[in-house]
Amino acid sequence: MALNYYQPLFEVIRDKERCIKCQACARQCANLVHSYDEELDVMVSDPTECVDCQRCVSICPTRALKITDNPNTFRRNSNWSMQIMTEVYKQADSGGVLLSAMGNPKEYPVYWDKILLNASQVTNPPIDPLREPMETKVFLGKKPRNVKFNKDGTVNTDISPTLELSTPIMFSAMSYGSISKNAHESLARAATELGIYYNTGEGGLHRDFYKYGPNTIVQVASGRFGVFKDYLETGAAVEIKMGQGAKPGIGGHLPGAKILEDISKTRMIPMGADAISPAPHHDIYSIEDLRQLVYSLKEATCYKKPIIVKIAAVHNVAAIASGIARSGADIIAIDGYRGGTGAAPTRIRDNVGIPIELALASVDQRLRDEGIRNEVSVVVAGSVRSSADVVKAIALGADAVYIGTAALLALGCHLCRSCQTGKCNWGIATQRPDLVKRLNPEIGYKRLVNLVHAWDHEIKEMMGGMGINSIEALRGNRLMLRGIGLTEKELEVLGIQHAGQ
Amino acid sequence: MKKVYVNEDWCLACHLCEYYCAAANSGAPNMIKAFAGGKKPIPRIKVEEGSGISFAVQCRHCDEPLCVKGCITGALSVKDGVISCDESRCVGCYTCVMSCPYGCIVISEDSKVIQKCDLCVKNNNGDPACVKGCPNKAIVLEER
Amino acid sequence: MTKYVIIGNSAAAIGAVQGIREYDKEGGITIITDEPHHTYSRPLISYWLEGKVADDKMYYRGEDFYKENNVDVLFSRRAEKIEKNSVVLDGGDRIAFDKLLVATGSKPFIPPMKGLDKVKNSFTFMTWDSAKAIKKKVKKNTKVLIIGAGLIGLKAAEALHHLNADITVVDLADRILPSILDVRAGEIMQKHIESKGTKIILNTSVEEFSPNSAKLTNGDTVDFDILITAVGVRPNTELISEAGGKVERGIITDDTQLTTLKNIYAAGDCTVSHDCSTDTDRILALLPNAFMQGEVAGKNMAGAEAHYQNAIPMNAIGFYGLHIITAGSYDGEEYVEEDAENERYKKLVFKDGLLKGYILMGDVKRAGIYTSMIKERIPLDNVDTDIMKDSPQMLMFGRARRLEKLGGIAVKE
Amino acid sequence: MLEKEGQIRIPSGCAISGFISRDGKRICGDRIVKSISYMHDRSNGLGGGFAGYGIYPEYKEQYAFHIFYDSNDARVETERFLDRHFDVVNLSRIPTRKHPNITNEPLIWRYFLTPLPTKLASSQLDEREFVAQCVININDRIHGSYVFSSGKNMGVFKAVGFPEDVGEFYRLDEYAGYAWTAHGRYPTNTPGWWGGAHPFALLDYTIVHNGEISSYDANRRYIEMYGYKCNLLTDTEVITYIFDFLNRKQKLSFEDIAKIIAAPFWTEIDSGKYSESEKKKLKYFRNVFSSLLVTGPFSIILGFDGGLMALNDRLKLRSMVAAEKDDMVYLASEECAIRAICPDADKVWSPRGGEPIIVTLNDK
Repeated sequence: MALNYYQPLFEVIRDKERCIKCQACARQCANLVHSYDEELDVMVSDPTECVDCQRCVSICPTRALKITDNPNTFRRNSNWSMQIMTEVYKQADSGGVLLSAMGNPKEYPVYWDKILLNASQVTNPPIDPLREPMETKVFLGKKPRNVKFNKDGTVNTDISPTLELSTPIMFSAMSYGSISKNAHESLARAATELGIYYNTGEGGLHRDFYKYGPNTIVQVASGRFGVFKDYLETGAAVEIKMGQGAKPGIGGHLPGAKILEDISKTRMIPMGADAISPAPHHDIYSIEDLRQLVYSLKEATCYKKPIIVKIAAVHNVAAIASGIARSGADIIAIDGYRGGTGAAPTRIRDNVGIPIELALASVDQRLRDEGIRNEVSVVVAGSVRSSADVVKAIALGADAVYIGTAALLALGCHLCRSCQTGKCNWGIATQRPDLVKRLNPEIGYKRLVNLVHAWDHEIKEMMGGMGINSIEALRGNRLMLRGIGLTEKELEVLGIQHAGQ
Repeated sequence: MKKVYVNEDWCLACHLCEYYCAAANSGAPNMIKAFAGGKKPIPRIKVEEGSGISFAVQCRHCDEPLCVKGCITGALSVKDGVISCDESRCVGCYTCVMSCPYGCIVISEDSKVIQKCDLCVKNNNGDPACVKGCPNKAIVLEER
Repeated sequence: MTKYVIIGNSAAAIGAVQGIREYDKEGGITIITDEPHHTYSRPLISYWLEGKVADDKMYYRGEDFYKENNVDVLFSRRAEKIEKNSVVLDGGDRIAFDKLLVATGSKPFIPPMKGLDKVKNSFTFMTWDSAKAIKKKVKKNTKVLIIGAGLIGLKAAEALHHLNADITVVDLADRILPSILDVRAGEIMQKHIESKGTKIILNTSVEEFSPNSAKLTNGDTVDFDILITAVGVRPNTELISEAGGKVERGIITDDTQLTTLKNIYAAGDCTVSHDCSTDTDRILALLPNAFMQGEVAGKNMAGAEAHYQNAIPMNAIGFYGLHIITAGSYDGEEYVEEDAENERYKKLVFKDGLLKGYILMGDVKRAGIYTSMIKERIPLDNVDTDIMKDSPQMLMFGRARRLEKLGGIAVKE
Repeated sequence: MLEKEGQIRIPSGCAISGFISRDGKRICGDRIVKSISYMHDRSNGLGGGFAGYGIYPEYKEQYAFHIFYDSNDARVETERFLDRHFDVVNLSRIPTRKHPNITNEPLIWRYFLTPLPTKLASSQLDEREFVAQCVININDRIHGSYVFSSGKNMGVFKAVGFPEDVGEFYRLDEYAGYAWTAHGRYPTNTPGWWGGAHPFALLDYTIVHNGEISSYDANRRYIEMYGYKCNLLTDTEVITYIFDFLNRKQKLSFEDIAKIIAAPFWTEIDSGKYSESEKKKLKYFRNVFSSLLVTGPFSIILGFDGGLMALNDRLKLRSMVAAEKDDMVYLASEECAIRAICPDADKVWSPRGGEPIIVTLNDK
């Protein structure tokens, strides 16, 4: 194109004093930003395709590289920001829907950051997690309404299928196809070592990973990819995906270019065919239909596995959750609007859905008001960024959280939000063999284990400070929370008091 | 004994092992200085690549080392399982180059002596620099 | 306790000491050597003569070697004969042994040449002492005539070149280094050596010597201050043949290095080896070969079981800065790359689906990978020959061999 | 103005004491007053109270309601409610003795009641649930009226003041019972309210409690799903409801309830000290009733019809001593409170965290 209406977003800065011309950057950039000019014996760069994934920066042995924002600016305008203008130019070029990846990056309020935790002073001792037992084990699943007794008077301990977690953290659904096999292996191995669960996402389960079945949640989504008897039987639980926080109300589309042999086998679709997940499940147009699928899956798995229903956090999420709690589902997963994705229309990602904090607070309260909180466990997702977010989520009423983006960060993701290009330089959101091999699961799984261990330690520290030595005593314990800088209405929705009260 | 092993499944062909090796054995205090002014110190590890495969090759520290057995001067010797070269005794005859089945004997820049991997026992690096520098655990130091 | 006796003090003898001590730390070891020196490296004499290697770097093993390995050495004593289980020394002393190794090496061969007895400064070039003798006589512009353009003669020429001697090499053959180079490689090397100022006269021998000149068969006369004869070597086999052991061109042993005599082993340049590249028996007068034979002999002498196999002729050597590595046999289908201008030459020889031999000149990097193919008889079917021809690299082998050799994982192909 | 219990959650430290005669001998109330008085410094004069069991043998078939009224209007409205739901067998002011340290007293009334059969039948509830609902109703709905005791053949006596003064005020020397518990309160940041004093009671369950539980809101939000209203926002209240829920409604034994409220740590459950079936049960409890785990420091004495139960938090972050002498069992925050009334106990020990002491009448 002779006219460039918009400019590269980033600038490559190379410190010539530090650069030793090892060419690692050139060898590692799938976007071909760097190259070596043999004739001139210099490293050169073309930032046009740079996505600021930081791979080159990370691998440079002399820290000679920096990627910065392109200082080139359009004339400043508080209404028409440079990004909005650029998007208009792009659409004028392509005539297409804008695509993005990972979670909503816009400056909406982050409620986690407006909630503060309590700690014990004087009247009640903090507990030192290094000296005293500190428990983070949780169970997910339906609880019986009443204790039943055997004929001999002993307690009947039979219970609905349950997931047992060593710590209230699970890895979110990310399909094989949207992420690489090595990323999946890392998640699966980490979940197994940690005593938690990872989630297949909607892409089926690769045969190599059946051995991780006891720590696997298998997902059934609207495309029904890779769903068959063995798949359902292998998982520890089955999740029906009704929606996703990053793109509520729309389906998914994995381009045929990514449907290579293994993925085609795993998804049970022809090689090279686009994998399209419809917006709705075409057998679920109502809550009654959902109940049918829940029970179909229970039948298919002989009532041995808990059924999870995952929904996106939307405006009437509390009422929807109430319906799901009465549908026979054992666990409700709610995904907030900051949840990640491998690809979503930008406008949907950035403008649809509600924050998980508010959704969680209203769902938990609604279920309690209706006396059905014990019918289901509540798992929340959609940008749980730290152990503090986990603690706040549990105190608001969640049984556990799903982490997706944080897990990917542990694997190297730098949130360049270009998953949809399939050229992930970190070997995560790609199927190109030379890129996939960049994620060695041996390293990946250990980093995930480290992350969750670290969070678990921190959760225990925070619990100990509150004088709580078992996570169940934190769940729904909103007295441990105070809002800061929140309006009356926000406090009311969150069910917490303001700091100082 | 711990040895260096490579796993070609994880080799990214980034060639960083070569640079870390060269720098560690260059005598320079850091990598920038090792390569300053266009210097190209020679690594004792070599990444081979072709048709989508890549892997690093360096001394296997064989139990029956043909290089040591064939050395005409006694410059090559085995200590605690590590084969190293006393460059002051090497005359650059290259008998070891002829003997090594892995091609892991490297000829010095001035062609006067040979150089080889000694698992970084001599250069104060502590651990083999290639292992430390490999970004993807394609090179590991392990007991097997 | 076993009594070990070793005749000889070079690579094979040292290999034997190390081999014995791997299994037997107790038994007494006696080395008998007719030289006065701590074990030194014979191939280094040219480097010593050139001045590249100082006295203290001549030694093949450190000065504590005998002590650390509990070895008695009888310096400057000749073993005269083997009788029953004893070695008889010059002067009649007898050294009894339970196990004996004969590692007597070889001696220079001096053909009958007319008038040679008139030449005062006539030398061979096999021992440190011979090198020392030459060094005393050589100054700048000393005229040196070397008879023989083989490995020893040219190594001597190179050393003397560094001492600024005026050198002429004469050989009866039509090319230099015929034992290791083919014609084309010989030409490149000859040109290289001549370019450094050394005169090489081929197809020629000495008709008659005067004290300081030689009349050649081509009619020329070459004046010289010193003469070095390096036309070949002969193995020292007499001790064995006289004791009734089988000797052909060299001492005959099995692959444990046992001679045909009970408890008597032999190793090194005095023995006949089996060349697996040609499947023939021949003398392989190479230091690595000598050491490894000695080591195998030593292990067997100490009661362990070891075999010496996969021997091939091979040479890594350089002349006047131009390096060559060669190995195996040159009988077969050839692949040749030549860049004479840059003094580069590569020849690979294939036969029966195997790599049989090679010549690398100039760029000798990673040659051992080719050597391993010859010695291990790796079928070319399992090798990417295009990659192999390009340069020696592990990439040419299949994944299984790579995993095994580099990854330490045994995998079936 | 400072907020009172029910408007704000007030943590408090405390002293507790209790004893029981396993043979059912009726013991004069002055003994418990003496016992608690020895822990004077554990209270700050902002609350004291007692529960006596077996004190109303002449009305043992009736529910004895003790009610605080802020005003006569509240009493009239409450009595109207009571008349609608119960046959009121007897009503009177609770006899008190003027005491210089006990001031601002509300109207304190006592009723002996039997549910009206017609009302009970139409409610489709069992009798105890019916009574409990009525109590919760009055406390939740009728402003200025607070039922602080509602069991049969037992009664709670409490006020703002030091416990020994409260005992005198209520003339406890005129009552005799087979079991007594007492509480001296040390609330922080409140003037204290009569209703907020301990014991807290529902039906025959009474709790005296020392501690401050960190699981409060988790427990509260759980138990409120089952029709309870935690109006006082106190630990004692929520613990009482938990006992009522698990014992009366879920029919679990007090031993099992201890395994829920002060559940063994997982490390202990998995340590191999339990049988497989016990392990299964412990796991079941920790799963199903996870929200009823009480964390943070507490020592409690639960009074119930025919017995006492003492329990510490599982880390034993609060003191609790037990003693035995003949048929008597004593429980108190400090040993001095036991020695004061039983100087020659056969056995004195300190129960371990989470290990319940349950004592029942021999004929029960």
